[in-house]
Amino acid sequence: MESVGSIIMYAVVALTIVICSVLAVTTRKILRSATYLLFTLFATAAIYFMLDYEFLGGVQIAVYAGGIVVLFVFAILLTSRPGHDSEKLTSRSRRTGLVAAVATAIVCGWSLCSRSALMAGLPQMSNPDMKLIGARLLSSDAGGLLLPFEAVSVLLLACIIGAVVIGRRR
Amino acid sequence: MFSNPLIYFVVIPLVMLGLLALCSNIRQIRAVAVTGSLALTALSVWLVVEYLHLRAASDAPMLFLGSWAWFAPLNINLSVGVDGISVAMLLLSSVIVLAGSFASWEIKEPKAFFLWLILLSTGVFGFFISIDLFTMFMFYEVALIPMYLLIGVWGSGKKNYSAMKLTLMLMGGSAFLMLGLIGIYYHSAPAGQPLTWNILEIAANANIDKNWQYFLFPMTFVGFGVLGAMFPFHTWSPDGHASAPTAVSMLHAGVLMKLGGYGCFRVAIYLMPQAANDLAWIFLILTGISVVYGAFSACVQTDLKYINAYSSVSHCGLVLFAILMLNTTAMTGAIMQMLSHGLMTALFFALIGMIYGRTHTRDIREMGGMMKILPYLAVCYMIAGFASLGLPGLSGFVAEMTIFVGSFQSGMTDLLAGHGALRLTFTILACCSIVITAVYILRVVGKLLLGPVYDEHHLALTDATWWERLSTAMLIVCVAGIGCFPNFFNNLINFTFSPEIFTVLGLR
Amino acid sequence: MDATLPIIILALPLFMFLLLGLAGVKMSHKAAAWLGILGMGTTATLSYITAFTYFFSQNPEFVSATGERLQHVVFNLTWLAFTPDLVISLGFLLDPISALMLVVITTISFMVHLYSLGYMEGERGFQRYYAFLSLFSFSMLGLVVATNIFQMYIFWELVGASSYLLIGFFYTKHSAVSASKKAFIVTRFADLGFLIGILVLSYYSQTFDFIRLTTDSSWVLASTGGATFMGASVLTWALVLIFMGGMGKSAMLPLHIWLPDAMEGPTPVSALIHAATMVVAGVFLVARMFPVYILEGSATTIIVVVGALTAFYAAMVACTQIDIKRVLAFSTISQIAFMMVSLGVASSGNGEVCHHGLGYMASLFHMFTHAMFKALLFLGAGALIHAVHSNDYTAMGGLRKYMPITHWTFLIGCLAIAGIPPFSGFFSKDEILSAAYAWSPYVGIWMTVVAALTAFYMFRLYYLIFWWNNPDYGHHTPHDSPWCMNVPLVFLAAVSCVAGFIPFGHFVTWNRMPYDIHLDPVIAVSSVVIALLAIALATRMYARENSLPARFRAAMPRLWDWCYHRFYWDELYIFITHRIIFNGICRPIAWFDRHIIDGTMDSFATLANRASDEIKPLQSGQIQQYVWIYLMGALALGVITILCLI
Amino acid sequence: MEITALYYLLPALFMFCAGVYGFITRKNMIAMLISLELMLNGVDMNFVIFNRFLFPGSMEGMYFTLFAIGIAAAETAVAIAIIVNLFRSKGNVDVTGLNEMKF
Repeated sequence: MESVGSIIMYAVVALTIVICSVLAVTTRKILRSATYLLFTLFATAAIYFMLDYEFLGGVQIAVYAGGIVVLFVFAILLTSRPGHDSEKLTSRSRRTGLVAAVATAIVCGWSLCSRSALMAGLPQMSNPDMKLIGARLLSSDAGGLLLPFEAVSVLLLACIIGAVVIGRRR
Repeated sequence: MFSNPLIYFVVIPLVMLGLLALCSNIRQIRAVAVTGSLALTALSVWLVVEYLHLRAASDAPMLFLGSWAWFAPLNINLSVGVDGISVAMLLLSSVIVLAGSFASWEIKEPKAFFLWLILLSTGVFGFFISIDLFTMFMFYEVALIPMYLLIGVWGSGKKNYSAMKLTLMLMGGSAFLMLGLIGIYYHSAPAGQPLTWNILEIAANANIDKNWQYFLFPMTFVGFGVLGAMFPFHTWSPDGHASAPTAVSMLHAGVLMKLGGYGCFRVAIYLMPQAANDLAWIFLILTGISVVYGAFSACVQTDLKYINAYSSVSHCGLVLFAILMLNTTAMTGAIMQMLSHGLMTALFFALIGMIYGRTHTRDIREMGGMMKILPYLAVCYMIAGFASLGLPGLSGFVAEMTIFVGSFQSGMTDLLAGHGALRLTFTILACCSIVITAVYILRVVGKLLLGPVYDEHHLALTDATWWERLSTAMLIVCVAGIGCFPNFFNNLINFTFSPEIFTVLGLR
Repeated sequence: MDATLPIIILALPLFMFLLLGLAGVKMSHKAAAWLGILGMGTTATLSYITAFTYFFSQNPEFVSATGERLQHVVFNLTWLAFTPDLVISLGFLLDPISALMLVVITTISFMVHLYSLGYMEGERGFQRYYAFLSLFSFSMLGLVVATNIFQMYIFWELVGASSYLLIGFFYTKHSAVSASKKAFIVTRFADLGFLIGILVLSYYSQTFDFIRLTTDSSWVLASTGGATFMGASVLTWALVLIFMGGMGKSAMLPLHIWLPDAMEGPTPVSALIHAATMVVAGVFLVARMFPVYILEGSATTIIVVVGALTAFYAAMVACTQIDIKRVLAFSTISQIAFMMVSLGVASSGNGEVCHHGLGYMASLFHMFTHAMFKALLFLGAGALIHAVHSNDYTAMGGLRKYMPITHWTFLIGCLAIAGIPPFSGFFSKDEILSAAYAWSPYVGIWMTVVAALTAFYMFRLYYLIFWWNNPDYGHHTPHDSPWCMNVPLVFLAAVSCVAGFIPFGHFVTWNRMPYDIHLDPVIAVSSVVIALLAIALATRMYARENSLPARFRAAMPRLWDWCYHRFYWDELYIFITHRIIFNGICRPIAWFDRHIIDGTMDSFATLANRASDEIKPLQSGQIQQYVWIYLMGALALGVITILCLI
Repeated sequence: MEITALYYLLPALFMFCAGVYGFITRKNMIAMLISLELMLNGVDMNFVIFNRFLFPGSMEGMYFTLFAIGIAAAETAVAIAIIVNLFRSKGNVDVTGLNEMKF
């Protein structure tokens, strides 16, 4: 049995996620959409904190909320004028989208709800220690993640170069 | 590996490919092409001699055996080995490659052309030396694909259409073939023993049960039969040949179509004799139709290459027809017919190419009296024509007579044993083709070579150059060689039909 | 016997062919011709020596103690072994008929070689001509000395090809080209029968070898085990099919149509191939297989019927032709038919020979004499054509004054063929008539009528050329030919005068036992009288210009038309080949191939194209559509997975 | 009341579905990209939640998310570069006009 505080906390966070994500995809002002995305990301970070992954939550806020959303904002400012709305959705495209979303929700929701394993409570876990995370990330032993780490670093490099090349004014 | 002489049939073309890639001018390219094909010819002549020598002392079904693992999990090996048939086929191929090199002396973009041509011949040689089904199939594909480019780039007329059609139809055949080969592989050995692709082992195991044979035999026979221009899968041949450049037509009709007949024998019949015996009637009807149908079609064509392509349908039909007689004599005849048809049709295509290169038309209605204008080429054409219609002293006669005698024996045996008169009827029908062949050959000879000169502009044409003479003379000598001394080839081939498969069949 | 001479006899003409064929272009006309003549002369000499040795040396290899002439195989090399039993050998069989043919072929060939020196002078391709003549001689010699039926078939095809080449020698002429084509294809068609006949026969007998087949032949019949096909025994079928080959080469009805057209070739070639040697190959074939033929009475009866009909038909047609070479061609057909009938009547029809096998001897005797006088007539005709530059008798007339040598030799030829003693034709034809009367009086009378017709049309020809009127030749007066053309004429005329006195029965008989010829006085006298009457009629009608021929023609216009148009055989053949085979079979098949078979294959491609066109819009470039489809697919898969897991 | 895994998963699913809806309906490429981020985020959450609830001892899910965040950042950067470039050449960021590379 959880404490009432954590239940309230959960309800707030979950509601934020639900509402903001819906708003993010339905609002016609693109800048608002980015803002709702920011809220959703923060709420996600909150979930991570609630699940005792503080480091991950931190990364989420720093990279996603801090980095990516800023990128979005810049991009939006570069590609649209203030007050410029997105076009109105046609009912047909709205219907397609809704069908897709609802179908996904039904299939996934049904398959989630039919698993009894997901009805278990939160097991005990000590917070992952920063040192442990770092060591694991840079270890080449069994279970070490040096290779993906390096691969990602190369990928990031490639992305940087790619972004520069693509974005460069010709 | 390199101590086995057979491997050089693949190594030499590969070395040629490497050297060609380094060549920078036409002289070097010619030098490489001619030296390489001469080496191959020399090698195959040596092989014939050595094979006969070794065979006298051995009773193995194949000689020069060798096997090198290639992909162990599926037991794929580069297995090589030859018997009399393969030796004969190698000789044929090398002669035609040599003649083809001379015939394409002045081709445009020679480097690329020869690269593809030599790649194609690599496939051909590899096919004939392989006794591993997978390797065989691989080389088969290697031989087919360059055809698309060779026709599509260097061809004439509606070359794109033809190249596409040819490649697609042959690929369609390959699809059947591959299915059949994989089927054979999975039934190649009794339960508990490792599966194998090796033809000799499969034949020795004789493990493919009857019902599977009924399924796999048509697959492989049709697969190879498409390349052997079996009715109704022959229509790639007229269009393909009509558009192909000279050397490619030569190689294709001369050698590549032989892959079909060879494969039908080596794979379909050799490995699945029971189905071959029981289902032969279906294919006898089809190939019997090919023989007559091709000949009749050739009678009304006006394009030289079409005439020759339909004549190839008829002659190659005879090859498959004879193989299906399941009689030693007829099968020997089939192999002789492959040799004979290979040489003479290569000669035909070479000559047609040379004539076309001068007159820029292949329509016999627009030519006439070539005997007066181009006496050398005309005489060669006449010799090729006579070979085709089966004049004694040239190769066609020998092959056809062997086939007819064998088929007739087979047909009568069938009839007297109460198995119906199908074989006999179709044998007689096939015999009729000698008359129809005479009709269309003489029609061409009469219109193209004889008679008054049709077009005054043609009077200025010059006769064959030295390389053209060399190329055609070489083929004529071979055609006459087979025609005059058939027993040499008869022995070379006939011995190979070891009684094994006939004991399996238990007949004829 | 030593094999050297026989090998040279065969090899020399072949060598000459290769030499003149390959190197001829580099030679002068004269050199090439003399090389050819020299080669043929040598071959002829060697053949004479061989034949002489065979007939007169009394060597035990050639003659048995009882006087039977033996069949001697000089050499026999395996050429192609189909099975251990069925082997094609190339060999040299020396026996009476092959020795006879050696002499005939080389003599005529040598004469023609010599004659052509004058006749073909200055023609384009002179060397080629001699090369082809050598090729023909080689093939013909190979044919007659064949030791097995397949060797015969091989050379049979080769003579066909050389005949094709020689008929089409003037290849720039359309008519020559189509005549050569026709000759080849018609004989090829006949050879198809020959081939199938060989296949049937060899299936049962398991041998191709002539000696085995013809020695005590009854085993051949036994080997078939009494099998029948469509009411006739298989042996009959085999023999009739083999005879079909003979019908083609020997121009028997209905396969005769090529021979008149073959006259498009140079005249010496007609003399050699289409009168003396190749066209009697059919007769030779039946003679060679004679012991087998007498096993089946129905086969020999067919031979008699075909021969008799052909003889009469050709004689009728010969009476109306304008082209002198065509007259001679039909006369040849008719005379060969005589030989065929003669062979047929030598068999009694129940496995025995009739009248001691007289017909066999008579047939070959006639073949010999006919070869000489028909070659003479053709060469004479050649001299005339050479002088007048036309083939038609309408352009000739009164030539006896201008061309005395030609005239006299031609007359001898005519007398010989008409059967007037003491010329050779009398003797041989008389034997044939005797044999025919002995077999059946009806056939005898029929053949006597044909003999009378022969005398009539030959003298009609003779008179129309040498008498009749005397047209204006202008400044181009015809004159006799150069010596090289006259020598053969005189030689052959001399032979025609004396050949009848050869005791032929001592050399060639069906069982190779010597046999004395005696003339049947009744038949001899009656046939001579009839021949003389026919000649008298011809003299009345044609000796000088008058209106009698035209009146005859007007009296029987229908008959004359049919004869003149050769009973419309050619039209029938053209109808069959062009209308039925070419337009009725070949064109539909070609259409079927292009539109149905190829159309089906193309339609697969079209179908694939169509399908891809239909599917293409799925690839719209709208990423949202892709996602939607992808998502639905993924969900469907997910649902299926979940359902399966449950 | 106990907050089980399902309670965490359902908001994540909702976020994902919202992303799907947005991605399919919006024409503005940046809006689509935002929807994409939502979907990605929903999936990330799943990793973490499953990790936390089912395998509390190990950290694979967390690391996966960690990498996914890094890669998402890179991907967004490239995507935005492309979008900006497209905007320069076409003057708008409407996805429906971009079908030159079909077939």
